[in-house]
This record gives sequence, structure tokens and C-alpha cells, in this order.
Amino acid sequence: MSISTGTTAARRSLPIEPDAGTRRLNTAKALQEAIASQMEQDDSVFVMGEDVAAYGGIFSSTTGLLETFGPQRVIDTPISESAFIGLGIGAAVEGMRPIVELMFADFFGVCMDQIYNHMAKIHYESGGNVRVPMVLMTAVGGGYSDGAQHSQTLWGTFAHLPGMKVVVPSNPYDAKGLMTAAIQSDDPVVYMFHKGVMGLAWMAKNKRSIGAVPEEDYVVPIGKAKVVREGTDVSIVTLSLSVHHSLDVAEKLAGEGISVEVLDLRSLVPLDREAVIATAAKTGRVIVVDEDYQSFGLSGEIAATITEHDPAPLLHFSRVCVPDVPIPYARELEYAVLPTAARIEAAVRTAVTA
Amino acid sequence: MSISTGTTAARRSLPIEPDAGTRRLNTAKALQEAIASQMEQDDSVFVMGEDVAAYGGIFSSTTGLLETFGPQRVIDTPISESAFIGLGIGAAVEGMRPIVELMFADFFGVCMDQIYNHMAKIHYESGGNVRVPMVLMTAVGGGYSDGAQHSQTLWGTFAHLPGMKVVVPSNPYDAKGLMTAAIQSDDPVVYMFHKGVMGLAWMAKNKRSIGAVPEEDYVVPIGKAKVVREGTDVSIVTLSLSVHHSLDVAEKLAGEGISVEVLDLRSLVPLDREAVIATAAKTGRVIVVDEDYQSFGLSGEIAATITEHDPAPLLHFSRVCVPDVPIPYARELEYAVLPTAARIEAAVRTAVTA
Amino acid sequence: MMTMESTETAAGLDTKQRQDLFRQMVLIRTFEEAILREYHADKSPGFDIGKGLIPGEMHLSAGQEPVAAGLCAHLTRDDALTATHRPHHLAIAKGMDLRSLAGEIFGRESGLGHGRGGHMHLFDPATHFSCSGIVAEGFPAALGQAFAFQRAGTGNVAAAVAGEGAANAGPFHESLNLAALWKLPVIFVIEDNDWGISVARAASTSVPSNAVRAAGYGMPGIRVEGNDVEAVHAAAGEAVSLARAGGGPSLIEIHTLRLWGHFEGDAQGYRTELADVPGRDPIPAYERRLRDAGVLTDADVSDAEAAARTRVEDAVDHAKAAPVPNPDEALKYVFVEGAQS
Amino acid sequence: MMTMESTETAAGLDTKQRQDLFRQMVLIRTFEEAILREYHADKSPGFDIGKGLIPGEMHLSAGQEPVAAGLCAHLTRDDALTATHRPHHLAIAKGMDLRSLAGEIFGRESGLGHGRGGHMHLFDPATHFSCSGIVAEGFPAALGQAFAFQRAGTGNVAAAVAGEGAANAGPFHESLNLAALWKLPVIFVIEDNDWGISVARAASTSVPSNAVRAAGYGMPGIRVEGNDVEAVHAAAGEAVSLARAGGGPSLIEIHTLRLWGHFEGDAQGYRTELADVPGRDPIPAYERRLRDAGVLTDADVSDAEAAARTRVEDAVDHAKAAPVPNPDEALKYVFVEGAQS
Ligand SMILES: Cc1ncc(C[n+]2csc(CCOP(=O)(O)OP(=O)(O)O)c2C)c(N)n1
Ligand SMILES: Cc1ncc(C[n+]2csc(CCOP(=O)(O)OP(=O)(O)O)c2C)c(N)n1
Ligand SMILES: [Mg+2]
Ligand SMILES: [Mg+2]
Repeated sequence: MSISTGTTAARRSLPIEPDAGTRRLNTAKALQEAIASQMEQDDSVFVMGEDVAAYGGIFSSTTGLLETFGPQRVIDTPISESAFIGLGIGAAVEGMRPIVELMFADFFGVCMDQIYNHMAKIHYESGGNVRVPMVLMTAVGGGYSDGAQHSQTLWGTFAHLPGMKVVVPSNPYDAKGLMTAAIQSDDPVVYMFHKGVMGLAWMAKNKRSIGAVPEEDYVVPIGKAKVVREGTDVSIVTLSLSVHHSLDVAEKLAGEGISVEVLDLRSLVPLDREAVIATAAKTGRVIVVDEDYQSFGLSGEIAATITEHDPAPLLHFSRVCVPDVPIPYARELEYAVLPTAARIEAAVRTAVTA
Repeated sequence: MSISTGTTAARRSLPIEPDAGTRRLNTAKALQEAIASQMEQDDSVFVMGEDVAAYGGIFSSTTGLLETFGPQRVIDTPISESAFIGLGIGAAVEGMRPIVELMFADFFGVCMDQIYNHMAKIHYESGGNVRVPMVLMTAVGGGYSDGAQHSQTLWGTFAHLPGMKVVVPSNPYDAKGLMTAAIQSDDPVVYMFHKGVMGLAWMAKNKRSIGAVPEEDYVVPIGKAKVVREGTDVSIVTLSLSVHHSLDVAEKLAGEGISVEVLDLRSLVPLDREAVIATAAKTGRVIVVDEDYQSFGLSGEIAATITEHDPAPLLHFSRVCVPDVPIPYARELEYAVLPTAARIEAAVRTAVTA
Repeated sequence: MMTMESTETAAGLDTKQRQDLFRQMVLIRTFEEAILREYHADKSPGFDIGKGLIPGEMHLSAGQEPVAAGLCAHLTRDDALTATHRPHHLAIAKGMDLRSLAGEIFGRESGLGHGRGGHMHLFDPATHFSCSGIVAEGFPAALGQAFAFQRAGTGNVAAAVAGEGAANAGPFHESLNLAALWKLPVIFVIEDNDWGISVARAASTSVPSNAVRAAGYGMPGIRVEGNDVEAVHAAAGEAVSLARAGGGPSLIEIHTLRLWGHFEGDAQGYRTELADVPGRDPIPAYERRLRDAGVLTDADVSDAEAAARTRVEDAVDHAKAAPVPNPDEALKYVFVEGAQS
Repeated sequence: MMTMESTETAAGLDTKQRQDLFRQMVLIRTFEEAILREYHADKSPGFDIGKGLIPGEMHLSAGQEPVAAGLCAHLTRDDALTATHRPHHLAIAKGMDLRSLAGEIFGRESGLGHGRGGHMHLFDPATHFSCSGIVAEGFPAALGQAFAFQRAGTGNVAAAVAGEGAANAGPFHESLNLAALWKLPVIFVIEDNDWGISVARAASTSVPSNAVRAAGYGMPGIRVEGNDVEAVHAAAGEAVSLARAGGGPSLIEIHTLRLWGHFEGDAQGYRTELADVPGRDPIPAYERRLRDAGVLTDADVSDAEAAARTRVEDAVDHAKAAPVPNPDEALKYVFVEGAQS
């Protein structure tokens, strides 16, 4: 057990959200690049999980790393999530900086004790004497008929439990910057990437899954949301793949004179409450678009954040979430419960007339 | 796999929230009585968990049942929560009605997959063809220095995930009626009892942990909240042990002319949204008192429920919860983060002057 | 732990039984080939996993037919079976209605779960069949079914099947201990197909055979080599008899073959032995063996294939003709009673 | 699996070592007796678990000193050890500062975790000690520490200790497989005290010895009978040497004794063998044995006891005199960087 401070200094010197430049990558590549760069600079960083080596990660989060860094640093595991996530924790406690992949967030139930009772609590229970500088990386989200056990986002579940930071990039630029920040953080960080924003060759591609990414190292600060589109009539507070659906709707409705602001939260823990309050104050009409289950999650937290600050400016609040139902398999059913552009558009129309 | 319908008929004929009468029991006894009565009437009901037999449940949820029903129906298990909760699921699928105890809710992380991906989803995934009439009973809450892994309430985590009902009694009467309803439900029900309301001989006793309980069988309907004190100035929306702290504060402040309404939610899933909206409309000032972690949980859901219905009547919203910190061990620290009467009182005073 | 060699196993099987095993395997393969065809029919250009009449992950069981056929020959519809993300062979051998199975795979209202479940979530009260997409988390359900049978005194048993990858997950251990402790009538079956997605067995498992692990629970353990349906039949027969007689659980590991990718779309670049996989197909091998033994003729083979094709294409046609679920009913079946919160 | 009888084990231990083992056990017992005294001092009338200078659940280790003394004799401060809800004996034998330990138990700012952790959550960077209140979930951390040692090539090892109840939980299995697979320098130690709270070993475990389970992972397994510190010392010595030499993990099960209740306040009504528990106390037994062997005198015993008392009472006094944590700092240490959300 030792406290590694080396990278803290490194982090301080990295640019914060620099200009994006012109080089275009998809989200998966941006993510891989962040990991590779940190592995190059810091021997204590390693990657571990199911099918992260030769396969390169089921959702391409680790493609190419085995070839560059070899099997000592890019390590396939047995299907023993409690053991290998716990192994990551123990290694982190001894000063290493593991990046551990949980293949689907849906599998959290087999290893949540390690995550929330150990990874997230050791620093506190130790009175600050022991640090767990670990990244838990996991794929989330549905939309391709993978059924009730492989389509969930579940970020509300992670964000509810204290002691771990939770980041959720929606695009290549943020994916690289947040991963760099996550690896360099001395706190445990849960990094949740939506399969639908990775730009995978074998899945329907969102047009914004490819974007400009600086070659250099940089960080997107954990805990900072971003207004990705300015607007005046209604605010959409959202994250991950839903950012893109929201932007599509905003673009479409702009033609009709409806001005939609879109806030990409990017981090859930810490939550950028100032940004939430600011957009609510600006438009007075807030819609939360969230691919997680509706109740007892993110959408409620946004309502509470606004109203505990001041309920007065809030003229409208509504949510476009998964309506508390297991994600159905059949396409027709699944798209009936996902926060689709059609549902978002309908919500915006209701909001502006309310 | 078979669908048991017998008890559905039985349930229909049971009284709903009858007069309490004069017989007084503590919450633990009321709970045991509900289980015993259902076991007597239905051979398919059995109890299983760690230390539920000779020990009678670490928090006395099963005291005396072994003596009455024997080791075939009151069954100690190895420390294998995934296996024995899954066993309960499989038995329920075959028509039995298991009551399975997870000793502390804090341990959910070792078996959550069985709970949320199986117990809660099988009915849906089967298109209604397979039922899981099972009760998962678990102890929650802190206040006696049991540390970060034995003091949590975590009901927000369970309530967030679809397919399981979640009930949280605060007193003996509701404990019996909700347990009877839970056993008779054809849906999986998570029954979360706070150690501090059980009336245990070895723990600080809340004065309302003993109360009037009918001898007969009856149900408290799952999904119905209750106004446990009427008031006009401010509404406290709460549950479990915090109901009692809230009532204490309400009684005290009544002397100063501050009229506090207290809503005991009793169920989280389904949530009695009408009752929440009604109390918010009545007083305009809402405080959520919740022993669970503050963010991404119950308190947010209350804010969203009110504001998505209509933000206009809401003049004040605040929360008295555990402020996103692992529950500390030392008494001084633990009571600084728990929703104590002092914190509730301060919140009420702020609310009425806001 | 014992090891059973394929040469010793024909004993006791009559011609009808051997033909039935063959027919069962042909039926399964025919079904999987039809799903393979339909799955890929409309995903191009550029394979898109979410597109087509059958969307989503698809884990087919080709090559593992000996496990299903050999095991399920000993089970009645009233026995239980829990399977994994790769369940079709077992569902079929257990007797699941092919139309309901195909309907669910196509996501139709006619499916077992009215399209809510999908191919990894098949729940069939008629055959007490269930499966789980979470590795190793199917084991515990079998304990509960066996517990219910034990209490009811029906003599029924529950089989719990999972891959060799699953045998390194916690629920495997917890379930074997609990089943042995309470002498539950469970047959644990490990399908060792050498791979857990891209991870070779040697990179996941610290011992060469999971059968040795049985001793750690005080139950019989056997490894069946050769992907041989008759050897499976023999081993399963003993385990089922033991369980039915109140003798408690057993563990059987079967060395089998994943003939295709982990899921459809898997390029299998990691798979070192890919070249000799087709040569290890158990169905032609069994066909040759039965022909050599003189118990299978050309006519038997064509009849088995034709009968299978008829049933499978009927099921596929039926699924394609069935209505898709009504999106307005997406929330139906969350709870038995009342709406969700 | 082997079984080691206590009579064969003295070999190789010199007088100093045997006296040290005795002194270590006396120190632990003295500490636990002091905590027992302080814990109950102010909880009456009517035992209230939340009251008093030491509140909360209290799991004391009296009777299990041979495990801690015998194992930790082979470990340096740079080796790692993970323990359970019952951690004091191991913390002390591993060399944890007694004042920091007592401070944490009393919930003081001077405690290891500044009062945030409590007696089930001891994290000590100086001795690489940690524990967990969740049964069996302490095992995996040891793998990670061993992994870090292995990568750094330090030759250090990690010991993972838990009760026989924990050996039926999933992480036991996952951890043993992974440690064996990667030849991690881990020593798994099961403290079999016959009980998991009120559940007897025979009601939780399908085999009479967890040592037999080692074969399922391809690692050495040994059961040590007799709660004999020298037998523990011998078994642990072999396992530690093997691990240090790169030979991978071992499993040791030690039959020990829970001298008191599961936690303080436990009336132990379920405990059938309660009457003969005091007679099985390992410390008087070891004292007699060393006296009989002529390597322990009256003076040695009083000296051991006096030295222990001095150190323990100093730690207790120090804890009682230390300030309680500042409630305004309850949120301190959630994160290293920045406030929580
Ligand atoms: C708990 C859990 N971890 C990981 C996965 C992802 N996953 C699905 S199948 C699979 C490999 C399973 O291998 P094996 O048990 O051998 O079965 P096979 O696919 O070979 O039939 C993995 C890792 C999962 N579904 N559940
Ligand atoms: C996962 C989990 N389940 C249950 C418990 C409650 N519990 C605490 S200690 C204990 C018994 C442990 O028995 P054993 O492992 O033999 O250790 P011992 O107490 O005998 O030292 C139980 C069931 C827990 N802490 N964690
Ligand atoms: Mg496999
Ligand atoms: Mg024990």
C-alpha cells in the first residue's frame, strides 16, 4: 500500500479541453489512444478484463493494446468478476493504476460488493490513508435487441452509491479526455461508454461517433458538464447516446423556431449542479433525457438539484427515460421504451406549449 | 413451473387496514406473526436464510418459527447468497412461496444479479408465463456504529431497478400488514425493515416500535402511502425510522405554531405518487427525509414526481439525507450524516421561512 | 473423478435409442442452421447486429448437440433444465415447442415470452426450461426447482448446464456446495467447448478438468471426452438415476466443440485451432459410427434430415408469419398485479 | 490434501521462536480481553449495542490466536494480509501499531482510519493490512496485492484469511482459481472455528475439510488439527516459502476455536458444545506444553503477561484520551480530489 503521486504532477501539466484540431477518430479509437498513451508513460497502468487481449474488447475498448504492450499488461481473465475486480483494487492499493473492464454494466450484480463496498469505500474507511486509483470501464446501453440483461445503462445505480466518480462520454473528444483524467485520478472512476457512440463497424453508427480528437494528451475535467447547443426555449439535460438524439431533435425544431439548449452532463459524480441550475434558470423548461430507468435515478436528481436551489424559475419539468420496465428484446418493444428522437421531440413540443 | 392462484383468492378476502385494536406488539413480533400465520395456512411458504432457524434471525425477524414449523420449513443456509436467493427463485417458479432473508441489505452486492436480473425480470421476460412469488426480506439502517458495510438503507438502489416491489414498514401495524401482502403477492417483493423500528431488546428503542396490531390477518396494500400526521405549513415525505424522527419534530414544532404534515411512504415500488402530489399541493413546502444516500435516489424521485405533475405549487424543496458519504463508524461522525431530529427540525425552520 | 472413453459407451443402447440420439442431433443442427441463415439473411451490406428479422447477439450451439441429446434422453418434460446464453440445443432436446422457440427468437408475439425475452431468455413452464444470459447465474435456479421437487416428493430432477467458462464463477461453487449439502436432485453439466469467447480454457481454468472439482463437494464427478453422444448418455444416465433415487447431485464435464463463433459475427481471429474444427463435427462422426455399426441406413439419414427440415421450416415460417408485439403493450408483464410505479 | 497432527510439529522451532509464539498469543489475548472489558463497561443497564465508549458489533478473536501467531511469524511488514470481520488477532500479529488499532476501535481521530472505519475496516499501509466486513470479499484484494508484488519482483507474499463459513461463498472459488492460474504468491488460510454465527460447519459445508477443495485448483491443501500454533507455524512456513519462491498459492485450513460468542452480546443458545469450550483454550494448553518441555518458566509467563498488559493498556489509555473526530469533517476523505457531488 503506497500512495503514488507521480502522475498527479503529470496531470497538472496536461492541457484542459484544448482545441480539437482536425484529426478525426471514432470514439473507440479515441478511448484506446488515451489508454495507450497513459500506459506508455506509466508502467503501473495495466488493462485487465474478459476478452481485452486478443479480442481487443467486445466493444473495441482495448483494440491493439495487446500488440503494443504484451500479455503482461493487457490481461485476459477468467469469468470471475468479483475476483478480478478485487484484484484490481488490491493492485491499486499497492500503487498500481489498473484499468479493469466489466464487459457489460448489466453484469454489475455479480461483483457489486467489490465495487461499491470496497473500491468506493476504502479511501474513506482508511481515513484517507489508502488510495484506490483505479478505472472501472464498462459498456452500457441498448438499441440492438440484446435483451433485458445486456442493454441497460444503470448509471443511476453507480452514481447513487458514494465514493466512486462516474463519467459517461458521448463523443470521441470527451472519451479521450475523460479516460486520461480517469487514469490519472487518484480516486476510483467508473467509466461508462455507450456501445452506440463507439463507432463500431457492426452496429448502427451515430454520425457523431466520429469527431475531431487532438493527438496530444489532454483532460476533460471530471465533474464538468458542457452546453453542446445553446438555446432559449427549453433545456434538455442528458448524456451519452441521448445527447445525439437530443441534438438531432434540436436541429430539426430550430427550423420551426423552437430553440433548444442541450446540456451534456459528461460526469454524474461529481454532478455539475451549477450547469444544471444555470440552464434551468435560462429556459425555465427542463426535460431530462435518460436511457436509464426513469424512477429513483438521474432524472429525479436533476429535478431535486433545480428545486432545492430554487423552485421558482421552473415552469416545466418532464422526463424521457426508460419507463421502469426490463429492456424488451423485440425491436418494436425496445424502441417503444428507449428515449428515441420521436419521444424527445414530442416532449419538447409539450414543454414549449406548457 | 406453475402458477399458484390459491392465495390470490385468499388475499382478496382479507381485511384491508382494519382497526388496530388494543393488543400491543413490537415490530419484530408483528412481522413474525405475519409469517407464522401465512405458513400455517399455506404449505408452500417457507423461510430460508442465514441464522433464521435456531438463532431466529439476527434482527429477530424469524424468532420462534423453527420451534413451530421445524427445520424443513425454517432453513439455515451456508453463506452463499447467490445460491440460496437463486434457490428461492427456482422454488418460486415451481409454485412455492419462499421468504428469503438477506441478513443485511448492505450485502446486496454479492447476489444482486439473482435479485435484479432474475427475480425481478423473469416474469417480464417470460411474457407473463412464469411468476416469482417470493419475498426477499432484509434489514437496513444505521445509528449504532456498525460502519460503512452494515449501516446502509439502499432502498433507492432496489427501487431504481424494475420488476420488484419494494416495501418499507415503519411500525408494527404496517410490518404485519405489508408482510402478509408481500407473501400473498404473486410478484417478487423486497421487504426492508429498519433495525431501529424492530423494538429489539439490545438496541436503542424508538417509542413507536411497539404499537397496536390486530390478531387477525390483514393487509396493508402495497403501493399506498399514509399521512401519519396532518399539517398545513410544510410536508415531510419520509419512510421507515425517519418517520418517527419526523413525527417527533412535528410534535415539538406544533407547540410553536408550525404545522407539519408527515407522509409515510410505506412502499417505494409502486410509489404512491398521488399522495406525494397531494401533500405537496397542500403545503407547497416539501422536505424529503431519507436515510439513504442523497443523490440519485428517493429524494430526487419525490422532486421529479411533484414537478413533472406541476412545478407551480412548489415553493420550497429540500432534503435531509445521508450526504453521499460512506456511513462513518465513530458515533459523532455517523450522527453528523444521519437524518437526525436536529437536522429535520432545522430543515423545517428553514422551509417555513423560505 | 473418472474419465469415460468413448469406446466403452455403446453398451446398453438399442438401435432405436441410437437412432433417436442421431435424430435429435440432426433436429438441433437443422434448427441452428436455419437460424444462422435467417440471422444473416438481411444484415448486409456491412453486418449490422441490430438489423434484420433476427436482431441482437446470437449464440448458436452447433457442435454441442451431443450434450443436449445425451442428457435430455433421460429427462421428462416434468424435470427441469436451466441453460445459458447458448440454449437452443438444450431447449429443443428438452422438448420445447419449436414454434414458440422460433417465435421468441424472431421477437414475435407468438414467442414463448411474447417477444419480451429473446434467445437468451427462454422460460417454458411446459418443459420447466429456463436460461440466463448471465454466466453461471443459471445454476441457482436449478437448486430451487430441485428443492421444490424434493419437497413435493415427485422424483423429478433438475439439470443445470453451463460452459467451462462458467465453472470459474462464484455461483458454480456456491451451487455445488448447497446441492451436495442438501442432497438436492441436480445434475450439473459443464459444456467444455475449449473457449469462453476468446479466452482459451487453459487461460481461465487452473485445472485440466472441472470433474476434479466435484470431490471438493463430495459428489461424483466425471469428464466425458470425445464429444460422444453415447458417452454423454451413459454418464448422464448414472447421474440422473442417482438424483432420482435421492442420492444427490453429480457433476459431469463434457468435452465438446463450438463449431461456429462465440456469437454470430465473431471472426474468431484468436482461435488457433480453427482449421481443424470442421473435421471434429460430431454429427458426421456419429453418422459414420452408426452406419459402420449397421444401425443407420441412407434412408434413415434422409428421413431424419427431412423430418427435421419439415419441423424447423414450419417453426420458422410460423414465426415469420406471426405478428410483432404491439408497442403499446411494452409495459405489459412487468408485474402480475397492478401497474409499475 | 494432507492432515498434520500436532505431535509432529515442534521440529525445527527453537526456544526463542516457541516463546515468541507464546508471547504473541498472550499479547493478542490481552488485547481482546481489554476490548471485551471496555466494550461492556458502559452498555448496561440492558445491553445497548450502540452505547458506550466502544459501540457497534464487536467480533473478538479469542481462541484463534494460534492462527495469527503461527502464520504471521513468517510474514514481514512488507507482506500483505487481508482479514475479515474478526481481524484483531491478525492485525496485531502482523505488527499493526496498537495505539492506532485501539484508536480506531474506540472511534477516535487517532485511529488508523480517523474513526471512519471501525473494527471491521482496518487499513494499514505500514503493514499492508486490510480487512472487510463482507464475508469472503476480502480474498480478492490479496490477489491484487500479490499481483503487484509479483510484477515488482519483490518476493513479497499476500495472506488471505477467512472463516470456514466464507469458504462456501463465491469469491473463495474465484480467488483460488485465479491465484492458481496466475501462480500468484498468496496463502489462503481458512480459520475453521466450527461456527458461522449460529450455523454449524456441518450445516454449511458439504465436505469435512476445505483442504480437499485445494485439489480443485491444483494447489497444495492442508488441514491443521488441534488449534496448535506450532502446527500452524509449520504449515504456514511451507506455504509462504512456496509462494516466495514463485511456486504459487496454497490453501491451509486450521481447526481453531471461537472461545467467545460470534459477536459480543451473542448468548450462544444454539451452541451445543458450549460446556467444553473453556477447556479447549489454546493458550493454557500451549503454556503447559512449553512448561512441560522446559522452555517456559513462571518468570517467562509473568513477563509475557506483564509486557502485554503494559502495551495493551497504553494503547487503550491512548485511545481513550484521544479526541473524537470532528463532526464537521464527516465528509472528509470521500474523495482524494475535490468534493463529492
Ligand atoms: C457474469 C458474466 N460475465 C461475462 C459475461 C459475458 N459472456 C457471455 S458468454 C461468455 C463466455 C462464456 O463461456 P462459457 O461459459 O465457456 O460458455 P460458451 O460460450 O463457451 O458456451 C462471456 C464471458 C456474461 N454474460 N456474464
Ligand atoms: C456476504 C455476507 N454474508 C453474510 C454476512 C454476515 N456474517 C458476518 S460474519 C458471518 C459468519 C462468518 O462465519 P465464518 O466465515 O466462519 O467466520 P467466523 O465468524 O466464524 O470467524 C456472517 C454470516 C456478511 N458479513 N457478509
Ligand atoms: Mg466455453
Ligand atoms: Mg467460523
